[in-house]
Amino acid sequence: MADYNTMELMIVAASRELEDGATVGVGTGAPCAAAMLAQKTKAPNLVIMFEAGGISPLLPTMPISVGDSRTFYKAVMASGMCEIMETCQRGMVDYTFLGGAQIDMYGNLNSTVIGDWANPKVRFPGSGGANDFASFCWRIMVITPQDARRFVERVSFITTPGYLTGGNAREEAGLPANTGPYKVITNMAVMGYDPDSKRMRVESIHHGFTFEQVQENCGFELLKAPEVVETPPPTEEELSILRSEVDPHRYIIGR
Amino acid sequence: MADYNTMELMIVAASRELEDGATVGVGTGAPCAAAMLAQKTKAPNLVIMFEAGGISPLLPTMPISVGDSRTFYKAVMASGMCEIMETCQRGMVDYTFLGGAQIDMYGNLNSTVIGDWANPKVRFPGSGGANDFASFCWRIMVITPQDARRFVERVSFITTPGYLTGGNAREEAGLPANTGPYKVITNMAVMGYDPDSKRMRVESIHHGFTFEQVQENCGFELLKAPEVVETPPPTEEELSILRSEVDPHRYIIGR
Amino acid sequence: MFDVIAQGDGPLFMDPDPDKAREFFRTKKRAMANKLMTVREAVEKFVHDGEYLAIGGFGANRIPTAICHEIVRQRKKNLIFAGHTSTHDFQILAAGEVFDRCDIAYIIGLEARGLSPNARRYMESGKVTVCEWTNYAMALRLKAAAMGVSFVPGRNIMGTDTFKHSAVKVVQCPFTGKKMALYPALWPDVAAIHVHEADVFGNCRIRGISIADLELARAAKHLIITCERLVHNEEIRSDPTQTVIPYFLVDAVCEVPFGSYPGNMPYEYYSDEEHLKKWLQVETDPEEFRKFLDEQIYGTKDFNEYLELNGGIERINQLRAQEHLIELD
Amino acid sequence: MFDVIAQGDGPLFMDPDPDKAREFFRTKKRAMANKLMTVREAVEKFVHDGEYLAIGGFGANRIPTAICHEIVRQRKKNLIFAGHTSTHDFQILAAGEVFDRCDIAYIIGLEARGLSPNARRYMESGKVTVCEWTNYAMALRLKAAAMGVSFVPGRNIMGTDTFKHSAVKVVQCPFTGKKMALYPALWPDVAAIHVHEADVFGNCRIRGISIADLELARAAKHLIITCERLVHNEEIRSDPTQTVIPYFLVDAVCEVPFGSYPGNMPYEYYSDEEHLKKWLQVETDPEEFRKFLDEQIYGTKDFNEYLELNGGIERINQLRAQEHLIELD
Repeated sequence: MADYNTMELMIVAASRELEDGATVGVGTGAPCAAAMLAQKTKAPNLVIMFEAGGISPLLPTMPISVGDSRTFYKAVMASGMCEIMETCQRGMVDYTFLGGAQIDMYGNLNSTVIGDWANPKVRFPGSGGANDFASFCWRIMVITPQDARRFVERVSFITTPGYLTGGNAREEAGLPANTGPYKVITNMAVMGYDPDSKRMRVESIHHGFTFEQVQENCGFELLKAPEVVETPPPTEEELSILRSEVDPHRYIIGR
Repeated sequence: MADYNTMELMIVAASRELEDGATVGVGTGAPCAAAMLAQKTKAPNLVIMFEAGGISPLLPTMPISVGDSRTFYKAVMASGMCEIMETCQRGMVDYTFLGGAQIDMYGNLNSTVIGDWANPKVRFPGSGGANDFASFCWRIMVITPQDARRFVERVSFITTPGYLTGGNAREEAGLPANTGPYKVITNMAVMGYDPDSKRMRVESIHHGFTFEQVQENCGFELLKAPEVVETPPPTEEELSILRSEVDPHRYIIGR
Repeated sequence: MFDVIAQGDGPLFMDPDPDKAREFFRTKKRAMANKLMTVREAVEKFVHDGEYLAIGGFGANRIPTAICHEIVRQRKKNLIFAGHTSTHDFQILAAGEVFDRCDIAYIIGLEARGLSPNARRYMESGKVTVCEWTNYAMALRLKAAAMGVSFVPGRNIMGTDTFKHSAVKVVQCPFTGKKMALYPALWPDVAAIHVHEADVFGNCRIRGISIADLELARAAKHLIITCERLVHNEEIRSDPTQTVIPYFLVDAVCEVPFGSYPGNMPYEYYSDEEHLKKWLQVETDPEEFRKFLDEQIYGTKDFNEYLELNGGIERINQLRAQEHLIELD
Repeated sequence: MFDVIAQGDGPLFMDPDPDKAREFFRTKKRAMANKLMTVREAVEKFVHDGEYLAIGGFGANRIPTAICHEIVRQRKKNLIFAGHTSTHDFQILAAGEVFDRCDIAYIIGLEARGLSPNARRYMESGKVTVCEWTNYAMALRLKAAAMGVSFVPGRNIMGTDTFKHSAVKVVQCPFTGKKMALYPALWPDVAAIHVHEADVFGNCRIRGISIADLELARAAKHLIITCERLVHNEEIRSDPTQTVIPYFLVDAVCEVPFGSYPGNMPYEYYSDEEHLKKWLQVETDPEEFRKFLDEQIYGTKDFNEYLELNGGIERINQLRAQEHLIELD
């Protein structure tokens, strides 16, 4: 079996969730690396969009900002934020990849505050485009380390909507129908959501980890998918492309 | 006194209503000629906009269409319809010049049907951008021949809002505050509106005509401004510029 | 529910539900595929009887004339037409009687050129169900659809008969108490737009004014592009700032040089005013007009044949000179 | 009145009444006048204590750095800031503590580079009253203002705490019964945008993505443009398709080459990541940061002096090479 680190594992696992010919709104870092890797492996026609306006660039290097010039290098179009978000709102964007300081069992994300909003213990940046992407794109994916301080019973603040309180709460709140959290990719497992309760459930566990270990590193009770499999490990080819073509300077995978 | 025809008279009278540094949304024909004449006489900084997107062109010849390439020849910007109409809706456009098959005492215009709407005797084009310009621009100007079949008690159909039923009806209907009909320029007179009732009133009468003649060629009772003056006739300079620079092929003034 | 203060009684031909539109767009292909086809194929494939059609450009400026002809030639019927900023395009489609419902902002007329006798007869015949709007109103309906919401507000139309015969609803703004006219989103089933340059995938460039085409391209469920010339994708990618329609909105790309004729194509050729005058003249006699249509549209196999009938490249060259303000002797 | 189903309890800092905005725009000058001035003059003239400020670009990409510095240098105070798509611009303004109210979509962070310790301290100090939004929400608020209406709808934000602490109102669409979030129009008192090229009147060209700047330019009551280079009006008129901001929106034009430094300027120079890292490092020690600010902003007379301090043209040339993917030895 190939040797790889946690970040490489997460990026490879994430890249496999993107099918050819899909559209994805991504941020910088691991999401962008996963999308680039997917393009160079199984999804050559994956269409990458950046919230500031870049559409389908030929990314020469990893962008530092979702608005920097790499995000529209040899792009098919250099547009703007409304263009991107409205393309999402119209239903043309399949996936988005997000992060956050906290996530709960319904996939709600917090990137605003820890503690009381009016008197925050820690202030974070806020939504940025995350709430927008998560409201409009069909499927939300999250890449984050498995950690009980991140996977919490209740996020301090719902910055970005997952399934809210579960069940049909998301659609009842007014968000577009049939959208929502899809996968959470951590260093230990890939999780999805129960179709009825919309609670997070473990679908595959990475080699070397057990369900119990995943549960120990999660602040809420995890469900299990009807069949929990072992995540196929990264292949030599995936790792090689990731290391030599996607992130040769190890900006992301070197962390 | 110079010799001139009816159309020349109307264009010259209309051009004088446009002050330097103002913005005006115009159509083709007489309105465009009036705006061009104003630019070449008293209002060199008059900013002309066309509904399809042309902003402040250096008009090389009279456009045939409000969307043809002349309307953005050496323009400062070639934009689109929303750009123009939203510039108007924001309050940045001072004047618009309109026409119509019928006009009533409150300056309402009909360019939709004669007769019953559901079963029209004559179908006309409809609003086009007229309703939009008339809703958004601060002051509406109309150039039309003085004719009792055009100046009617009630228009068959209010395509484009004037003061509606007069008084505060326009603002009460929801249209932007302090906008409305400003002048009507005919071959016989220049008319404005009573500030309270919002009824049309004669303000100046062209040389050779009397108030009675104007009234005879109008299907409703005209009010008189506190002071009704004689319209200063076109000057030699105005006529010369109109004939040699604005409309050398006599497309408009030759009719 | 919103408290609706007033509403027009015009028919709403299309459902403004954004979730239904989303379900469609969810299935629309995103991959970059070669979409090159003939005008005939594009119309066969994407224009269906009974569906909602919108045409780009401004009546006789940057219009996809070949598509309008082909819709008539293929004798499409019972379409619903977006009659905004339309002049010669409307004249062609009315000649073919291809639509029986129409959202009206501007129809029948050809601006300063006068009214189309035939289009007027058709609209006065009682064969067409109509709803009244304004040019900006229709642009706003497309904008709402392009944004992916069910309506956007505007401050026009209120108080008029245009409003009464529209499908606008007036509400009070909850922030200001002001009245706002709400325009329902319009997702046309199919639209056709003529552009300067496109690649085979459908990435497009337009020079000059865009009219309401950027909104239309995003609102339309299916989009047919005709272009003056194809360019390579590398050319598109060399300056992505110039792209105004991204390929994933587009279903068909047809290379149709002089494709806006007899309309004006900015920076390319001016409108053929003599030919447009001929239409208006011949239309005064319905019998003559049938013959004219047979000759010009039904009897031609494609747009190139129509161009040849009307002077071909020689005529185009004259119109090129006119466009560029060059006096030919 | 609309039936409002739900509403956020965040403060609305600006009046969304379109008629009040119209009264302002009625008096705004439309004539083409030379608006060239220095950054200092522009800030003195158009940025006033207590007013609402918005900055164009995307945080460290195509930002009007010189204007941000000058606002700090002139010790403006009690501003209200539009904290959307902001990163380094926010960091500068927070360093000067020039605002005490803030609409938040994205603040404090510099994307992958990490959080600004000083900006975080300022935002956690209790000195700033805030309202929560999202990046698109702020873009929609500017879009509503640019359109001249009091709100536009969106389908995001609902159901979240971001919504609860916003000033959004949720209503039911009268056409579809669907819930829609309504965003109140935002007319900033003043905005600053950095562009590639402008003429002395303020006609502007931007290469690459426009972010939310086209909406911002139209929404702002006063607009300061900084540009990489001035071009003649004849150049602008030679290709009006390229103009994205027409001159009548603009109040001041300042020629500031390298004006987005240390941010990225597409097609010109890449961001100076070393310099940005220095900010983040020095901010960890408040005392050191005061000295740094004295040196870099308060102690420099203008942006050119700041550029010189940080490597001048030589450094810019390295960043140019980076932008164009040219490997220097």
